[in-house]
Amino acid sequence: MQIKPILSRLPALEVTPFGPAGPEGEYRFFALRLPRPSWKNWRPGQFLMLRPAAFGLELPWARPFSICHTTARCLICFFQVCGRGTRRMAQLKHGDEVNVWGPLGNGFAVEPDSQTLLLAGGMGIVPFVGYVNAHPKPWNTSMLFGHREPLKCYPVDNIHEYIPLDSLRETTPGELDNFIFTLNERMRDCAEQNGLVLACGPLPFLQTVRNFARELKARTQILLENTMACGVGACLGCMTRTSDAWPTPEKRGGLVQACRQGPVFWADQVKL
Amino acid sequence: MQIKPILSRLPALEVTPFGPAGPEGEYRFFALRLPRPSWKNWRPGQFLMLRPAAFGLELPWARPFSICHTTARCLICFFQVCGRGTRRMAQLKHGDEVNVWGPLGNGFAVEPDSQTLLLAGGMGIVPFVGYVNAHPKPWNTSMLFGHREPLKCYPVDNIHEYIPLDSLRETTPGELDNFIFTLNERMRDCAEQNGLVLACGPLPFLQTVRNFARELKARTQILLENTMACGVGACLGCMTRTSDAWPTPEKRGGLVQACRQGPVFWADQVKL
Amino acid sequence: MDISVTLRGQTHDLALKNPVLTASGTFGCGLEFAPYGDLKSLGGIVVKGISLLPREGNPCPRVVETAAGMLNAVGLQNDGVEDFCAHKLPSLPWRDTPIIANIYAASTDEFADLAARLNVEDGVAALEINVSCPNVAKGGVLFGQDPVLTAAVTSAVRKAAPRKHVMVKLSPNVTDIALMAKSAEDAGADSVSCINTLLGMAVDLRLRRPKLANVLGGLSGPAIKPVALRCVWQVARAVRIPVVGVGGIVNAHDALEFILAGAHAVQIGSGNFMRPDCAFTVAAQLPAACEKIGVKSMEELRGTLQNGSALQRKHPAMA
Amino acid sequence: MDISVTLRGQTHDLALKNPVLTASGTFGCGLEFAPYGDLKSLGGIVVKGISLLPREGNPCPRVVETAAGMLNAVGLQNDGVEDFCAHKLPSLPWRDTPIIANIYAASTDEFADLAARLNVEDGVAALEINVSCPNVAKGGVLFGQDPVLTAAVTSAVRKAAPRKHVMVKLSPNVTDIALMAKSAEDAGADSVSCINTLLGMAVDLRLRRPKLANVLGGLSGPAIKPVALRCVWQVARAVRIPVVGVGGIVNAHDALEFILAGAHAVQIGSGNFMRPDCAFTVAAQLPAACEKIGVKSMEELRGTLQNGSALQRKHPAMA
Ligand SMILES: Cc1cc2nc3c(=O)[nH]c(=O)nc-3n(C[C@H](O)[C@H](O)[C@H](O)COP(=O)(O)OP(=O)(O)OC[C@H]3O[C@@H](n4cnc5c(N)ncnc54)[C@H](O)[C@@H]3O)c2cc1C
Ligand SMILES: Cc1cc2nc3c(=O)[nH]c(=O)nc-3n(C[C@H](O)[C@H](O)[C@H](O)COP(=O)(O)OP(=O)(O)OC[C@H]3O[C@@H](n4cnc5c(N)ncnc54)[C@H](O)[C@@H]3O)c2cc1C
Ligand SMILES: Cc1cc2nc3c(=O)[nH]c(=O)nc-3n(C[C@H](O)[C@H](O)[C@H](O)COP(=O)(O)O)c2cc1C
Ligand SMILES: Cc1cc2nc3c(=O)[nH]c(=O)nc-3n(C[C@H](O)[C@H](O)[C@H](O)COP(=O)(O)O)c2cc1C
Ligand code: FES
Ligand code: FES
Repeated sequence: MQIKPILSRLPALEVTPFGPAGPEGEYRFFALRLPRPSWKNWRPGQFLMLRPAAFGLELPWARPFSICHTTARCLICFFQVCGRGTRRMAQLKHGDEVNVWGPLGNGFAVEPDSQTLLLAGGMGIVPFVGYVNAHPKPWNTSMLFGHREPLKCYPVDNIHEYIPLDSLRETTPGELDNFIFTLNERMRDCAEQNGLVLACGPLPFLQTVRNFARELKARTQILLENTMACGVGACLGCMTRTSDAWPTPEKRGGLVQACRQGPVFWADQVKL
Repeated sequence: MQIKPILSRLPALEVTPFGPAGPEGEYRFFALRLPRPSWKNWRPGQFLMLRPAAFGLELPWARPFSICHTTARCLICFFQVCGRGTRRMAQLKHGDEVNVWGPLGNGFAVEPDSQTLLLAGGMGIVPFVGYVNAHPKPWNTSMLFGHREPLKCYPVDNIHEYIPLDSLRETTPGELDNFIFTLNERMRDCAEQNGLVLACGPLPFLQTVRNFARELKARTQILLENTMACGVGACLGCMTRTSDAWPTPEKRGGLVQACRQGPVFWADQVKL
Repeated sequence: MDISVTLRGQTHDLALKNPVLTASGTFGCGLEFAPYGDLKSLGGIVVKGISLLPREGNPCPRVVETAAGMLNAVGLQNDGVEDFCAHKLPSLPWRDTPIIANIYAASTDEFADLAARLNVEDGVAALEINVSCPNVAKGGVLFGQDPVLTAAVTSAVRKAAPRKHVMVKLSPNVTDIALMAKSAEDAGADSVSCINTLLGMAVDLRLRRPKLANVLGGLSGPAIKPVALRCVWQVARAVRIPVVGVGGIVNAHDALEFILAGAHAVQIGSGNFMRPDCAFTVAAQLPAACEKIGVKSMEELRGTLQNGSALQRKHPAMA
Repeated sequence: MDISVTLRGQTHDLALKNPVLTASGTFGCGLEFAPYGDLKSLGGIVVKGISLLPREGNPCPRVVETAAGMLNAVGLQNDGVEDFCAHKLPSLPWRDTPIIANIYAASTDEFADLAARLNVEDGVAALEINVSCPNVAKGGVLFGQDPVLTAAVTSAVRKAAPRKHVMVKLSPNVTDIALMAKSAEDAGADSVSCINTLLGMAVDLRLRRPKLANVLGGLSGPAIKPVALRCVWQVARAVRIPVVGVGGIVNAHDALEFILAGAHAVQIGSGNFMRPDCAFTVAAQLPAACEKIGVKSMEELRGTLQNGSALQRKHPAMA
């Protein structure tokens, strides 16, 4: 049941900074609100490619972003400024043209009756906003969120509404150890009930999750944010190596596209 | 008496469209207001190089613009959208960074007691805004202005205040003939009183002026808007060929820089 | 307006309903872009590079964005010619749109085997020889950097694929691209396409590492358009066979610039990443773009670039 | 922080207070930029190309902007070596900042005459040989596209200018730039600079004319940075003499990338057009940029690029 992606040319509605401004008055976290494209539906974990016309010829690539949230009339992305493209996105003004194609990729598993543990590191929280909203039985889900910046930098309100959210801020190495300890405990609990673990965040975080998943035999999916030039399967830039557990034999140990076979993978089926 | 140019990084104050919007709601003529750089003084006909930070790496060149007008606190440029750079300039918002260096080049002659005829074609009116304002005896000057768009597309108010302005709009070939006829008459009157003729506008317009100047022996200066990559004398992209009347013998029939020896030249000293 | 063109080859013509093709390696096997436009509206589809046996390609990272361009070092990843013929070709609209197989191999013999295999496929209209891949047999020199090797590969493919139009894709990383084009022509090529990517590199200052695992990669995108235009102009003056222009084309205006410089057709590469409907849009907007410059067919424009010596900038009389 | 470097040549060293030079043809004779920074703060000034006799250069238009770059076909306009020595050199701060004369000629003999003339000027610290200019004697081939001619010119200049550091500026328009660099080294060059511009072209679709009167021109600017970095990396691995990196450098970060790839110093070219204080700013910001990446001298960074094979992208643990 593939969802057919659509390319839309949308006027930006609003870019809203989140959290406190930095020492030079600059914000780093933003919600971008766009008119909702004519998508029928989408699955949390899916992403879109986003390219403001302001990229001109200088930045030829669109940028991949998890779909954060949609309403009847709006599509919301949430992003952190981390380079040239996101810096320009932060400067979008009402009406500025943005090219968007999606929904792309495969999305997280939804098992309404399984206990579902959501593990987010930093910006990895974004796809879970939509996940929690779409989950038919949100009371079966819970979240552990590790982050470095103040909590109000992240789009947590929408999650808070539905499910319990444990957040741990990491500012010292000790706090990181503490987070990892909690992570392990929560994954253990979940695994014991044959629950589902879903994780999104930076690579080292996902590696830790993958290791615990292996150790604890926790059924775990991870969302990989590989570099992507096209998002549609053409550039072969977003490859991830599979493990021996990959379902189709001919691709075992081979390379698969994060933009098509992912970005969500079963943790045991890929190498990180 | 060389005026030393200064490089400034300025926040845009305002971009104001002039005249009516086109069929698709787009404006083509704009005044750009910037804080006044720490220039001591400048001469009308001088220009500046202007490069918004928004040009990024895609448009490496700054763009040359005549200095239109300055107040104690502001610098005003006036431009027409005609390509990629001016299109981006039209989108400048309050606070956007603009790099500006100037004043550059040499400026028009000022002879307070000579009858001075200002000939402007289209955007060629821009340097005359400052000229009229700075002239110690504006009653000795008058202007003939040929243009294609409605008069309110151009910065004429400031000129109107000081001096008589004859404007002729060209929309049919007949009107162009009429304009050229008037041009000739006005130049003849001026020449007869050994007046000074100053012209700025598109190349064919300047060629006409140059031909009449030769015919009528009118003392005439023209402002050449050659393509410029640097504005400071380094790229050798803005060259103009001199005639045998060029003052220094070794450069007669040779190439001179419009950005340094110009942009204002005596009409008889250059080839067009 | 009729914007069809025919690439009149020495052995086989290739008729295109419009001059807009996709560039190999940037359009997948074509189907990836079906959601964004009608594949049948394209002049042709050059599929991603195919080798005799499956190849994994280079390790990641393989792509990096640069100023107005990108580097890639995908390294010929593909599932091999059998997979292509069995699984990809049948799904493509080859009855309506010419499918051009971009091929590479490590030796002349392997090129011949690959060409012979594709020669029997009705769905393949033409072969585009990628001579920019490392010639393993000759110690790292590229086929496309040596006129003798270029000729050898071309004639091997020409012989092995008698039913197909043979296009040779030239590398810009040479002292004299016209020489390579002539060698391909003399060896029987029906057409040449140019250019492949410029050899480049990017580094990560913080990690003190190349940004590509392969260290070197190929530069493409708008940044290289001036180089590609120059190559097309040089090659079109040097050979009689048709030239297909590639490099930095992202809109109909760019495409027409290449045709003006002497190209019979164009390929859209990195532009497909800017917007996945890029190639479709270029094809769709070409008639209007022609009208705007008062041109009624591709022939009327092709190669009509005037000499520069008489150049004098024209300005509008008054604005 | 001490960011001085010495280009240790085979015959003459060239000591620079910092590794930031200006590129020939983009910085006039230097004085044009005096209003925008202190010329003495630069590592060195490479002045615009000088020939034995005055040359008018090519007709206009000579420059055109392209995506993240520009084309130029100025064509060696200059007032000749005598004018340079009499009127320009004396005004330059040559006691404080090395002045490097970029030279070109149409034959080996003429190169030797020019070098001999400059050899006696105390104000000139080094000669940069531009081997990318058309070799009129040899029918349009460029000196820099032939290793034998490159060597001939280099040794002629080397002999004629025994008092000067001799730098050879390499063209990227060749199949194998390392070969040219080795040839220059073997012929006695003290250093090489790379790269000169890439051969390119732009057309005006409406007027159906080349945008440059000369039709072809040289591509420079950020667009070519990946090609320049690649050339520097290839050349630095091929020769023992110092390499000066040129091509698309517009800030201190870019400059350090070139040093990481193996350059001893860099030149700022088209960047001077983006902002006339570009070269000054790069020089001024270099110490802070070094600090940011934890580097205490140029030697500590130079050529320390790790191999790509072990590449694995590092991500921050949590953001
Ligand atoms: C499927 C997917 C979903 C994503 N969802 C989100 C999201 O919801 N919110 C969000 O803020 N970000 C998300 N990202 C990451 C986002 O795409 C990158 O932050 C963005 O592309 C960086 O663009 P830039 O131009 O600012 O950085 P660039 O200037 O391109 O690069 C700046 C730095 O970031 C690194 N970088 C570039 N691309 C990536 C990448 N894809 N992942 C990690 N590092 C990268 C570069 O190596 C460089 O060091 C997602 C990525 C993927 C693949
Ligand atoms: C000394 C001087 C003073 C000027 N003063 C003004 C002014 O006060 N107001 C104003 O609106 N314009 C002025 N101009 C012209 C202005 O610089 C150009 O309109 C501008 O550079 C075009 O930039 P662009 O990026 O929009 O166009 P581009 O995308 O660079 O080019 C678009 C088209 O315009 C042509 N073009 C590019 N540069 C010039 C040029 N310098 N002159 C004519 N055509 C050009 C190109 O060939 C192309 O056809 C002046 C030019 C000079 C040299
Ligand atoms: C990601 C990528 C993969 C490519 N793979 C191939 C290939 O397999 N075979 C080939 O001949 N060219 C390949 N190319 C080169 C393109 O077909 C084209 O020649 C080049 O990108 C220049 O065109 P552009 O500037 O429009 O991208 C590839 C280019 C890119 C960007
Ligand atoms: C307008 C212009 C004129 C140039 N003239 C010369 C020259 O006379 N001699 C020379 O060796 N290089 C010349 N160059 C090449 C530059 O020195 C430099 O090698 C090239 O521009 C690449 O660097 P960049 O990308 O920083 O501009 C010129 C470049 C430009 C843009
Ligand atoms: S992003 Fe291009 S193939 Fe996945
Ligand atoms: S604009 Fe560069 S020399 Fe005049």
